[in-house]
Amino acid sequence: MTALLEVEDLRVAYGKIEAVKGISFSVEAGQVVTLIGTNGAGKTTTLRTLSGLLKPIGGRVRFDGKVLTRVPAHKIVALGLAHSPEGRHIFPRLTIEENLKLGAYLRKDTTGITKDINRAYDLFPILGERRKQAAGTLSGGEQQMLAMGRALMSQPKLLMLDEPSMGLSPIMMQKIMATIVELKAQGTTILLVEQNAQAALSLADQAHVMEIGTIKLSGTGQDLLHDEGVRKTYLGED
Amino acid sequence: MTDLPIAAAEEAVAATATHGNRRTAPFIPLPLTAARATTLAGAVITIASTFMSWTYTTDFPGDLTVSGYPGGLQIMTLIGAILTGVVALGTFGLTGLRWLTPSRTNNGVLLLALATLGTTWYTVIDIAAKLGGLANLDPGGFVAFIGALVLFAGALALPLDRHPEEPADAEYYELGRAEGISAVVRGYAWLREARLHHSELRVPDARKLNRWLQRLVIVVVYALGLKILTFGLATDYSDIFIGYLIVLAVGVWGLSAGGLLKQFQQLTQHNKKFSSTVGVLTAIAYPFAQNNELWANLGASVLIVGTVALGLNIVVGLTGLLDLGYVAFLGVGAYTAALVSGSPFSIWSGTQFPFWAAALAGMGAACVFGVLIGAPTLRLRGDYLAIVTLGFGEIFRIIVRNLDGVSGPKVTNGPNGIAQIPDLSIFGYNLGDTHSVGSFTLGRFANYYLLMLVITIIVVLVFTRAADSRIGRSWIAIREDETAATAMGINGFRVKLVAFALGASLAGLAGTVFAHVTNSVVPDPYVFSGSVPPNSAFLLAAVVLGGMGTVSGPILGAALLYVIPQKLSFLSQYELFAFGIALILIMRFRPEGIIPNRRRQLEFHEDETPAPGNRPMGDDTVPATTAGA
Amino acid sequence: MHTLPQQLANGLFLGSMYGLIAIGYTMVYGIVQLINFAHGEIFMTGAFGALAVYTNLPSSMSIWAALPLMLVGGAIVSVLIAVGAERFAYRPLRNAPRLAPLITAIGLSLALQQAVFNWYPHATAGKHFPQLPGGPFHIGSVDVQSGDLFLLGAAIVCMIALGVFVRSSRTGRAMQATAQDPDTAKLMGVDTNRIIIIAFAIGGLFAAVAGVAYGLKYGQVKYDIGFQAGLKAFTAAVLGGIGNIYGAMLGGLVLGIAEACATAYIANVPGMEQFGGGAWAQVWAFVLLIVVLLVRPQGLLGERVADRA
Amino acid sequence: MRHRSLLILTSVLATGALTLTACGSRSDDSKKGGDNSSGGSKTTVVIGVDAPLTGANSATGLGIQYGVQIAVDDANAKNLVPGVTFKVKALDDKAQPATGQTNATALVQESDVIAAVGPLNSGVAQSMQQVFESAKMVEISPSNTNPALTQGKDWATGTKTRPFTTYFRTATTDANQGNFAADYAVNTLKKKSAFVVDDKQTYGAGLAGIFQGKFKSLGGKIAGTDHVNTGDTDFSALVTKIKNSHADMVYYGGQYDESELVTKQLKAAGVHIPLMGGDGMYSDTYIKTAGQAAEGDLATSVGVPVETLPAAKTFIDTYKSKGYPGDYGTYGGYSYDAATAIIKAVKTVMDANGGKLPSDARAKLVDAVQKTDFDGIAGHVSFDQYGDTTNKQLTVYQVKGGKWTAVKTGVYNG
Repeated sequence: MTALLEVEDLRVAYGKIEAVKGISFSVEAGQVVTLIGTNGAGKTTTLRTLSGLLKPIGGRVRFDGKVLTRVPAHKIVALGLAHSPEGRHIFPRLTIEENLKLGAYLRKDTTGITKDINRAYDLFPILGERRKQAAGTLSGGEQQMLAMGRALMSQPKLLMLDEPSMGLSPIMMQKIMATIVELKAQGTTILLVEQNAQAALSLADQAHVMEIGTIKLSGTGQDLLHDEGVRKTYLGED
Repeated sequence: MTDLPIAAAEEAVAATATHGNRRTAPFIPLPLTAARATTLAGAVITIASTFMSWTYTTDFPGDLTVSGYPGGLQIMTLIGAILTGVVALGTFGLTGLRWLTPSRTNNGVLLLALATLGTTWYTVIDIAAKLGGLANLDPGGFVAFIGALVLFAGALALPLDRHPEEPADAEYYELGRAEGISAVVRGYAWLREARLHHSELRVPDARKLNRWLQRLVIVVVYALGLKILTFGLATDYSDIFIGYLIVLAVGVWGLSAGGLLKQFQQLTQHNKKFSSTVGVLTAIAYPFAQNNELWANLGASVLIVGTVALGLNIVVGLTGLLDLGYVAFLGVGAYTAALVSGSPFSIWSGTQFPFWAAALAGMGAACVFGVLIGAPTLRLRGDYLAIVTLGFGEIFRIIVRNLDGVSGPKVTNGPNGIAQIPDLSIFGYNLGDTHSVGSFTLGRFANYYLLMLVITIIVVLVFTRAADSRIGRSWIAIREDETAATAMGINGFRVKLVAFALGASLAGLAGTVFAHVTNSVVPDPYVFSGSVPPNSAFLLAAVVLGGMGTVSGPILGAALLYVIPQKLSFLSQYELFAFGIALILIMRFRPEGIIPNRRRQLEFHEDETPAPGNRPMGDDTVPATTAGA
Repeated sequence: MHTLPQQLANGLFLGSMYGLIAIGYTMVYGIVQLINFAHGEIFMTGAFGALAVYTNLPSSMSIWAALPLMLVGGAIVSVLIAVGAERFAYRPLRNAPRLAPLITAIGLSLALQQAVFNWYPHATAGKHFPQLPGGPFHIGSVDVQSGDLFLLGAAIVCMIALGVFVRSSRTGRAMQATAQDPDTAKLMGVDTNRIIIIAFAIGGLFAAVAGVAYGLKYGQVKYDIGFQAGLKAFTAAVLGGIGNIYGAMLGGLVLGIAEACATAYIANVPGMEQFGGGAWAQVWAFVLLIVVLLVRPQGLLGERVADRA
Repeated sequence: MRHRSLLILTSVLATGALTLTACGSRSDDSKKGGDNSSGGSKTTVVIGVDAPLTGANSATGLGIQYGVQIAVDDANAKNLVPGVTFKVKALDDKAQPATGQTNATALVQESDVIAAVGPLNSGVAQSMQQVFESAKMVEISPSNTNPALTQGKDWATGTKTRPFTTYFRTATTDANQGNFAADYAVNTLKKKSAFVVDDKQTYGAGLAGIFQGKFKSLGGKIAGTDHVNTGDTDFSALVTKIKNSHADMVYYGGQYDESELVTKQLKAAGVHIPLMGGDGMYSDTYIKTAGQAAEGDLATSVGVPVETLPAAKTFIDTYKSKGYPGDYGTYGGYSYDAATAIIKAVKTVMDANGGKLPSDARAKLVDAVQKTDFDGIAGHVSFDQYGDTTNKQLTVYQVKGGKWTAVKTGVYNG
């Protein structure tokens, strides 16, 4: 069985500076795969390239049997790859419901959309309570919920989450992580980028450690969680 | 969503993985010797053709009927062909001529051949079009036509350094539906293949030459430049001028591809003081080189417009602020100078300031207006400055028109303006009179040209000093990234205000001379756009065409924009239309201007830099740099 | 001051025209942060497109029957030019420094103006434009021309239609999303290029309506009407808060009324006798702009810049 | 090897240089040859023209150019000056002072050019006068109306001084027209209260100012004044003001581009009072654009009605039959007369010099032009001590039945 997402020797550059220097990894259907690493390791760049916002200078991306390299961003979504960007990037002056509807922009099945909106409200009840409110007025954690709910609206085969816990209070962070566990349980395939390595590794099937543009270390989440080096560098233990 | 070009994409990726796009190869597959022979033969035929008669009648400008020696446009072909031939010989390794292509690339030969082809074919086609049909061509015309073609074809068969945007088998996303027409795709691919590459020239260091030889070269080049300039100005007909432009523009491009310009740059940089002195002397020599008031007038006008453009360059090029009403500051300076000039139409007709005082007054007034306009708006986003300056540019004209004592206080004499501005007199030297200097005579406009030259030099000094200073670096920082600059402790508002006020003062300074040269100031010329400078759109175009942030760029841009329309009289009523189209095309194909500021060039072409990169996605993919910002 | 209602009405009509044109500036700016300087000329070509249709219709046709055709003709010309400019002039420069597209826009503006000047038959002087019959109508102490009514009606209809479109349609939502965060909009599957084209097209459409309304109101069109109108509309867009469509209309109305009142009343203010009248109206409009920017830099209805994050 | 290639280079460069010089001499040869073949022993004398030939004012500017052209053609056809072929060299000033000055310099530089006609705009003239004065070259404007150009800055207070001896004009100043119009308005139309508008241009503001002064001194009341900007199209605020002022006429100083809109919006608002203007308004375009609203409006124009002058009719017929572009109506006649004045002066100068053109022909021409005295197509042509035309014939026209109809012709004295 081939993997849902296959990344081979991917290279991305900002001008002349290469930010991602030839990484390879894959994501199997139903898995949660996580990329961890410090700031500037190239995790976000990788995700932005996968979703078509950046163009790679080399390498190959295969998603669901198709090559993504020449496909514009808005068509990648249609193939079933959703991306919840770093910093959430909800549309601040649209209401919550409008944000969710935009998540389903490419879908035409009105009844299905309504159903999925309600599902998002079930997942995040607070969104349902404020559905007519401008999204910019939500708190950081609520915005993250909205961003995740919005990404799910396209019924993705693969959900990419970029730093979902960034800047959140511990309680909110736990909530978000619990949601990811719940999504995993529902069978959603997830590619997770996190700085909070502890949380990410503990729920990941596969994990990769990135350092200045390359993958340093790969393994199952549990393996890495117990790896000496990882513990030292990313989990803050001496 | 099934129409994604997946297969081709895979290939494209595979192709880049294996090899880059740069290559040195001929377009027309021919053995090297044959290609060289063809090139030289083409040059010889073309040279020979210029000694023949090209047409039967003398109706065509320059009289091309004479056999035996070339005339009119034939000279352009001749110069082009000789240059191509000589440079080709040098490139092929003929000792003694090698210095003509220090970089040893054949690209220079190709471009010079293109210059020859361009001017020759232009002439032949122009003859046929003007006189009605190919029947008007003498055999010489046909020989020239074919000779230039042979020359060009030969050059195409030489190994050329190329850098196609995409690998040979790339698929063109932007062609979309045209993919059905294979000819279109192939033509497009061929054009992309034809992208020459010579941005990273390796040339022998010219600084190893003997120091005196270096200086001699500089003097010769400047003298040659002056000669070429005056030759172009002296062309009688638009047709000849077009031929001249083709040879000059493409020829210079060719020489730069060969590396000569780069070597010359090394020389001037190595001998900075010397070369700027020679430059100034050449500029001083201009009115002496010809005894023609019209050209002196032209020179003075170009210097005025060029100096104002240089002032605008501080605002636009260095600081990145959009000023769409810059001409108003020129107007403020001109009106101030007119008021204190002693003109009988001034409200202070008794007051006659000496020139230095008038110049200071003009600068000061323009500076005050700059601060008045800048202070409320420079705190806001850049676009607000654009609209406010545009508005100010427009209402400046309205206000000076209103201040006539009827619809406003009496200051500017309203629509009649301030006339009969007396000529300047500096240290007893009346600029209005004709003076004899040795065996030369300097007329009124030559005098003003020289005065203006002094002012231009001052402005150039101010510009370079400012650009290299702490504040100059702050300007550039603001231009590049205002948020980051502010974070680094630069007081964005104050720095921008200084740039704005300085730019305004320089325009005011030029305005003081402008008022005296034209003898009068009236409100009408100070418009946003018009066929004649000064107007704000023209000034902006001069800055952008010449090269933002550079010293010589705006002056060169102003000169070209000023002189070319004067010479191309056939454009007449289509001049503004052509100007508009030219602006669009320049922005599309060379947004960094003729003389690119190195930093700027990177910025404009960054999407092309990722070196062995293909352009993998559609147009709507944001290049990494912008997206990441 | 019994002329006040009339002067307010004068300003209202003038302002709704500014507003209609300003929509084009503000929509394009809102989405691509580009000052489409050529928009004034798109307005002008729309008027000429409508005029060309009218000239080619049988002269027996009533103006009421011709009007829809003229609107269509003007709209086709304006929209084609606007969309063509986006596709071939602006799009290649989308990632260039912002001065590049601005210079392109200035070039385009000159080229369009000169093209009409040179090649539209006899466009060098004012071209006669048909006018609507009827009127003036007396509403209270106010005289209203039928052209003014058309203008006002067109402005109201256009604004409501646009408001509904942007608020409630799927494309409208995508448009707002693109304006707020283009990258994320792409992640939602929005083809932002298409949205940008639509923004230019709507701007062109509104400019064409304004062009026809202009012709009907003044009875003549000229090759150079675009510059003045464009400048005013641009001012209106900034005044109302650039990027906000309601702001554009409000800014237009404020500007129009300010000009009318400046022409009529400034001279009555003691000490200002010499600074009133038509000659100074533009200056006062400019002063108003500066004052608004000083007090409320984001414009009347504009959002704080910080919100854009 | 090294030597040989250097030799090649040297010889090539030398050939290049030689050919350059050679061709230089040829073009001179051909020029002379051309002159000889076409003219025999005739001398060519060039009359320069400077006017806006492109851009917004081009219609009027082209009218000047071809007005001069017809005069020159007539002179050549009639062999008015034996031994001389006249030519026209027309330069485009784009209505810009700096360009006008460059053109003046260009004309002065060319030794064939003996005098110049132009420019159209007073603002441009101010920049050209000095250049022509320095070169002692006659410049006759067919259209400049700013009195200060000939009478100095204090003309209004009666202290007239002539600033430039080489500058003349065949157009009359604003002063005459404005006074004549005010006289007609008060004494013939019996108007009591006028609203005066101008466009803040040299011509319009000057005219309106003079009208206003005269109207008041004749006992009329100025109900209000306002100024507009050229290019404005919305005059609704102004119209409301006029309506409210209860004026019984509007005087507009300016061109038809704005006045046709003013009158239209005025009448649409139900204000049925006549609008009066100067010769800048006296154009068929005015009636065409304003339509029914123009009915009853008035315009003054210099000279007598064209129908009464056979020479003028011939001029117009020639202009039309040659298919020249531009608008002959406004200043074509004055341009014709200006060129004719120069041609006649050339004859005078040559006659005084034994039938030959003297070496200082330009300077001599100044005196000859000053003494000009003949009947032109737009009336009598002669110049007073300031260089102004002595032709003070004026006509008031009124739109009747969609046409300009002359209602009064006279001379303004005083």
